[in-house]
Amino acid sequence: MRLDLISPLLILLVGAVLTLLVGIFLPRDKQRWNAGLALLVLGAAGVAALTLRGTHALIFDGSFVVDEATVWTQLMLFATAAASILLAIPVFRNDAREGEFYSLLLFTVIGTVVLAGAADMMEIVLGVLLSSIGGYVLVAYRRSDPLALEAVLKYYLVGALTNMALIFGFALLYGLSGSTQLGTMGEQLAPGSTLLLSIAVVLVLVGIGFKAGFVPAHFWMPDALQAASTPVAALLSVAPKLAALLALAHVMEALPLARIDWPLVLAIIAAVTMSWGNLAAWRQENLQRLLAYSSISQSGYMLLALVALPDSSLALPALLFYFAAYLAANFGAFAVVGALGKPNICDGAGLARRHPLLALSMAVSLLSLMGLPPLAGFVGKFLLFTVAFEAHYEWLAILAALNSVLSLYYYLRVIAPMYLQPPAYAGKPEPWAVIVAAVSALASLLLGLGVYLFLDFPAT
Amino acid sequence: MSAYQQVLLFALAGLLTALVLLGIGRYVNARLNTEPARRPFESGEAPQVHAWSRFHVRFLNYALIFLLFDMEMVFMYPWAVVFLDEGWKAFTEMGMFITILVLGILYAWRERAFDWD
Amino acid sequence: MSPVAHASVWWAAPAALLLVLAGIALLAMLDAALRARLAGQGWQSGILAGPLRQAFRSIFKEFRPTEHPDLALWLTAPVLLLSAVMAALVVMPLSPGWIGADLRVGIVFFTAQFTLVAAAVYLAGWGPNSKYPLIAGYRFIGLMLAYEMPWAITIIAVSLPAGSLQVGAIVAAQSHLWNIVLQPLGFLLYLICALGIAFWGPLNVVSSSDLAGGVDVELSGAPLLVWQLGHYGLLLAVSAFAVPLFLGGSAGYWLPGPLWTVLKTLLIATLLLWISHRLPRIALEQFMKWAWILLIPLALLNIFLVGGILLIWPGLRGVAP
Amino acid sequence: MLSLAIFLPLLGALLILLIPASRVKVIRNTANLTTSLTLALWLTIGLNFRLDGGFQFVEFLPWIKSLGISYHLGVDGLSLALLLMTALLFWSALVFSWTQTERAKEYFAWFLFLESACLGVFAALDLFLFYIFWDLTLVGMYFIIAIWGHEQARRAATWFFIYTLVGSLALLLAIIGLYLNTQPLSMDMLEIIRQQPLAGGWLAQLVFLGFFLGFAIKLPLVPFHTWLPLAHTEAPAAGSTILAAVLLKMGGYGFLRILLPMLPDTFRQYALALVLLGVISVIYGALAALAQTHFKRMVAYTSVNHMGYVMMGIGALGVWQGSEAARTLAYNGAVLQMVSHGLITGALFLISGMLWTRAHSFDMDAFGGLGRIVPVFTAVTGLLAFASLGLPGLSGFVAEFQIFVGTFSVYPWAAAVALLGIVITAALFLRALQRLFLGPVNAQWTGMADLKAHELIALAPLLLLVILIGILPGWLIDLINAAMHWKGS
Amino acid sequence: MGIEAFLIVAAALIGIGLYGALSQQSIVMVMMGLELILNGILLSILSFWHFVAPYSAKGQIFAIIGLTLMAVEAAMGFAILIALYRARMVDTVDGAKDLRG
Repeated sequence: MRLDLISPLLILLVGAVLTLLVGIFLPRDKQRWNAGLALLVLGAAGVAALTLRGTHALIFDGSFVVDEATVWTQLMLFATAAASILLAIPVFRNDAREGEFYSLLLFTVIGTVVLAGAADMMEIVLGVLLSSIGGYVLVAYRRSDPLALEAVLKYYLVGALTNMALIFGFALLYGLSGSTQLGTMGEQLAPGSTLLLSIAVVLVLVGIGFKAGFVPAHFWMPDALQAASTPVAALLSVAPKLAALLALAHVMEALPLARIDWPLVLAIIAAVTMSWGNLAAWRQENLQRLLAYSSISQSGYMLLALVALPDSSLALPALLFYFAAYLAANFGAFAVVGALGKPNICDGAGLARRHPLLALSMAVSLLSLMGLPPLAGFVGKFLLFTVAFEAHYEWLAILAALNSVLSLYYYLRVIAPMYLQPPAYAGKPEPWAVIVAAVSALASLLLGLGVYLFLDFPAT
Repeated sequence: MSAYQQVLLFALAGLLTALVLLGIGRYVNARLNTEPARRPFESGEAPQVHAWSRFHVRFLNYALIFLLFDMEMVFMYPWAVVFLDEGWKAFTEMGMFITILVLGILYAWRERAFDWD
Repeated sequence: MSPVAHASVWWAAPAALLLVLAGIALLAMLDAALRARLAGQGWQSGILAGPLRQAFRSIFKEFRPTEHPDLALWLTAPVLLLSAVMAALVVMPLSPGWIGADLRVGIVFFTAQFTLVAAAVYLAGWGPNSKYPLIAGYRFIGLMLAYEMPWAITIIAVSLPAGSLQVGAIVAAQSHLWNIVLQPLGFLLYLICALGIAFWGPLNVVSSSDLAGGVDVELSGAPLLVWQLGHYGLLLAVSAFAVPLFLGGSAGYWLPGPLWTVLKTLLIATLLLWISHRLPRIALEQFMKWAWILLIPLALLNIFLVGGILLIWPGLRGVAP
Repeated sequence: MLSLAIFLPLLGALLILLIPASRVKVIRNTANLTTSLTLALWLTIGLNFRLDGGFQFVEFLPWIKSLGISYHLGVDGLSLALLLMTALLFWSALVFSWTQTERAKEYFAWFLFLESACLGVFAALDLFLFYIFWDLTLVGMYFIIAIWGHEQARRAATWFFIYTLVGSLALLLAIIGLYLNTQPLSMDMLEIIRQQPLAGGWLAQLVFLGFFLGFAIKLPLVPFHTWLPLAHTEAPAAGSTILAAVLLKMGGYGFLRILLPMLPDTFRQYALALVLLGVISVIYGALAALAQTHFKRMVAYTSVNHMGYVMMGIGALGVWQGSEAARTLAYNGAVLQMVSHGLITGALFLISGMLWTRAHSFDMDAFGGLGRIVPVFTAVTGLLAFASLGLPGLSGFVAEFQIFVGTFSVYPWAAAVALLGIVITAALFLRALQRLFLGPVNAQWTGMADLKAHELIALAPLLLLVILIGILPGWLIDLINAAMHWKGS
Repeated sequence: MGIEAFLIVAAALIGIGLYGALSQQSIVMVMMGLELILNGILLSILSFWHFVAPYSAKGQIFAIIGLTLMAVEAAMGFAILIALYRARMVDTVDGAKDLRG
């Protein structure tokens, strides 16, 4: 048993428990130290993950993968968590449960890390569960907020039902193959019974779709992200998505193409998801809700890489790069939203005059989400389109391009008032939020320009 | 006869005894169905609301914590079987597991989850 | 894995039933005697016969249902209780080989039956559509939640030296050292929790007087009789099971094994009854709170103590290291 | 050298961002200095350009090696002509904006940003790089229209952005489709032209369609032109100038630089259709312009008309029939028309801006007799109108003449029909001049001021070039001819 | 008894549970439906283990993990229910409908 291969996970676990302990015993006015502690833990886990670069191993009885893709995803998950902690510091300052927030956040991240590295059905179920449980609590962290409670109820009900679908789908796959380990499962799949296999795959897709936020299990996302506090919404729109998509890649890769044309299934889901998200975002006024729908459509784009997985060696690097691009852009946007204090679109009016940096960050982030060069989102989309072409899913790439146009409309609805209208916002933004916004926007820019750094690593 | 059939027989023995006793009671007595006797205890205070619709949210608190700790037992049974074979490794693993759970109790205690509010 | 041993004769169950009914009767008399003794009454012949007379009388009393009861579920309660007790005792050995079925998951099966007990009590509370029984039912769920865990953890600790969940194996593992010596703390916890699980004495929140009798209040006639049989049966079950778990099963000098088991069972039962009558009733919430923050940690401590001892002195293991 | 010349405006923009917004003068001077320096830099490049040298001032830097993407810049005659025009037009536009005070800091910063993007489009020799610059122009233009435009600016800007983004993304998909068929993978334009990766097949058709859509929307060709009148009308004068003079040229440049040499066979299949669309644009643009009373919208529609000629010329070239000389004529004409249109229409939009600053109206019926009040203004407008309608001796004539001759040898009917466009254009310009400057004096405008110094300075080089090219086009044609790549090496 | 018998029971449990989860208003009842579904799934997993792959303990572990999932999820549901009830005095699904769009 090589514990060093899961050292990031162990560090996180110990750190999360430690954070909880400190949260229990620290006096109220000193609880914000916990944020620092959590950041430290994430940093340590990140360093541990960095040392794992270049390894390729299947550990714990074939249930956990450590390779370039999972290590990179882990690093991104840590970055996500760190950014949302920074955003959370002002939000939860003097909250009655300030200290435990960070612990809970770390537990959620553990869930996503488990999910991202899962190579066994049980591991996936555990990862989904662990990250969901944390997510539920985080969404309704302010228990007195009825909106948050309602959102978490919907989140929970959808989550519980889709978790059932996931575990049922896995149960069927287990019954068909006699193995829960994904690789073995694919090899041992019983001949015949394509119908049963299809049902199983669809159920698994529904289950993982809940985490990744693609149709048909996306319903919770707008509600939960609207009602949650901004840092939580930012976290939930990124971390589970990345982990779930990587897990989905692991599952799908294990399924033999000869038995089921899963790229086509994914392509259809991708098409529906991106269009649905984009169209629904058109009429939103609440910024977090708008970003939630945008996040749904982004899942659709990311699925392009999964569709191309069997045909393109670039697919996985493309997916990972898009992860990074999405992470930077989404956090940029959410940080601005946080700085404005959970606003509607109209609250951002004239922001360019009051806080040019914030407005610029928002513009850069949203345009990166849209895929405008030279930002990271563009390179990401370029790679996605390329792999879709390579897999001969031209129609999907064209649809994705059209969707980008659709998305431009509502992104402009956010950006335009910031630059065109007289100032409406008179508050003073939290410095942490401004820093996160600026750093994210800068990352969007630099990632796009420095793309070659990322594409260096060998395709796994 | 398999072991579980024997289990079934035992349960049936209990069941039949109870049913026979109930049956005798039913046979020797006419069921009393007159109005005053049907009143619940503390007659005079006829229930306004059906007792079943009561919502006892306080108990859910305990149910919640129980559910979580009950799972710990589920993992402990197999652990107990292999404990002697695995030795200190099993000891440490369960130690970590339990430590985290005990911290959970600690947390719940601090949150006053066990106080009857 | 060893094959599952079991009595392959059809009359095992009826025989066990008779034994259990006899035990219940004995306990009821013991209970009445102790109550009379502690109340300062002298020995009278009527005391011992009292319970029997009462039982006999109960059967000829009419059953008095309440308004709009959930009759089916209500009457299920006593039936379920009694059969759960019987089912639990299937894994109880009188002596090696004298066992209903020595399941490989014996102790799991035993503890699992107490979930049915919880269900039965709750049904008894739910059925009559009356306030006090319902509250009593809820209370018991709360109590059960608090006490089942330390209880089960204690029982798991008992299985550690044997490395098996099979009752027969656990008994065999005590051939040179009884568990009561190895884990006295566990024994103590077992007894405390057993009182809670079987709702006796200070932990009887089910038919307690502060709820005007709790679930018993609306029961009458034959159902009440069956219910009380079940209640004594519970006490018998938890007492009896302490024997293979802690007291080396049927091990003993001079006397035949089954007799030893019976004697040890009666000893434990008497102890429990005596405690029941001696200790005052305390508020339920106090019990629950202390169960959570004291009994569970103690139970965990116990299991680690036992585990540590077994690892440090392999000689204490019941099986060859 | 090229990088510096491209990114100098961007540096200027960053510099401006550091200056406090209240120091309008400093900002304005910085901006103008930047465009002047840029122009000077490009002139230097132009003077050092050797007419026989193919691509020059090449800069090559591997960027994403595994994907065959590089940072590759270079100029030939085609791009140099457009680059020089771009640098000049930006210089003029900013000189014209001398009096800009409303949100001046952002204004100048966005313009300089836009200039870098535009220059990059014409100098990029890597499709990836090309696309990046291409899309950046959209952002710059969007903000310029949206912030400093007229009443319906926001709608116009959004419409412009979304419409042209459709074209951009079609372009991107086409690039990917083309690129994936290269072996080894390469985004390098010259490499792709050498490889000719898509010689036929349905994918070639699809890729052609993508490129065509991207360029046709930009150009704009008639069914895809609907974004243009609104955007031009609502944009601020300097913005319209850049939009008409520079951004439209990107479409024509794309046809010549990418579509023609990279997919010559497919291009030939569709050449007739392109010529037809060109002719339709010519006629439609002219007729639509004729119907306008709004001065700016009229000029906008003449752009459609003029770019129709360009398309006609390129189509005639791509059909690959007729003599070498005729093809050269068509090619020269098309490029010359792009440059000439940039100068003339750019200047006309500046004029419209001057009209707006004076009268806050574009309605030609509201004016009259201005000739007597503002003689210099009248003279300049008149000259530009004549240049636009193709009067001999001015640049428009030289360009259109060559296109006609080049097209005539391939599709005589097309040239004949397109001549009709010239007639209508002449009519509409004469009518516009008459409405604005002749007739009874409208008392409302008696106090109108004539051209100011900075306005004259902004216009002067454009006018001079219009005349110079009209009289002595040879040097420019030589320069244009230095680009041999349309022949599909 | 073959695997079919177990799977039929499992399917029945899942079906009943699904009906319960989708048709009930009370959140507690919905959760009960979910529990029934999971019980059916667990039964099917265990029967798969017994009949398809008895050579490895994975099926058993899978079932235990499923059980844990059930417990944790139920606990979470109770927690949400308590919070919701305290904040709104509502315990039905339809009672919560402020978030729209």
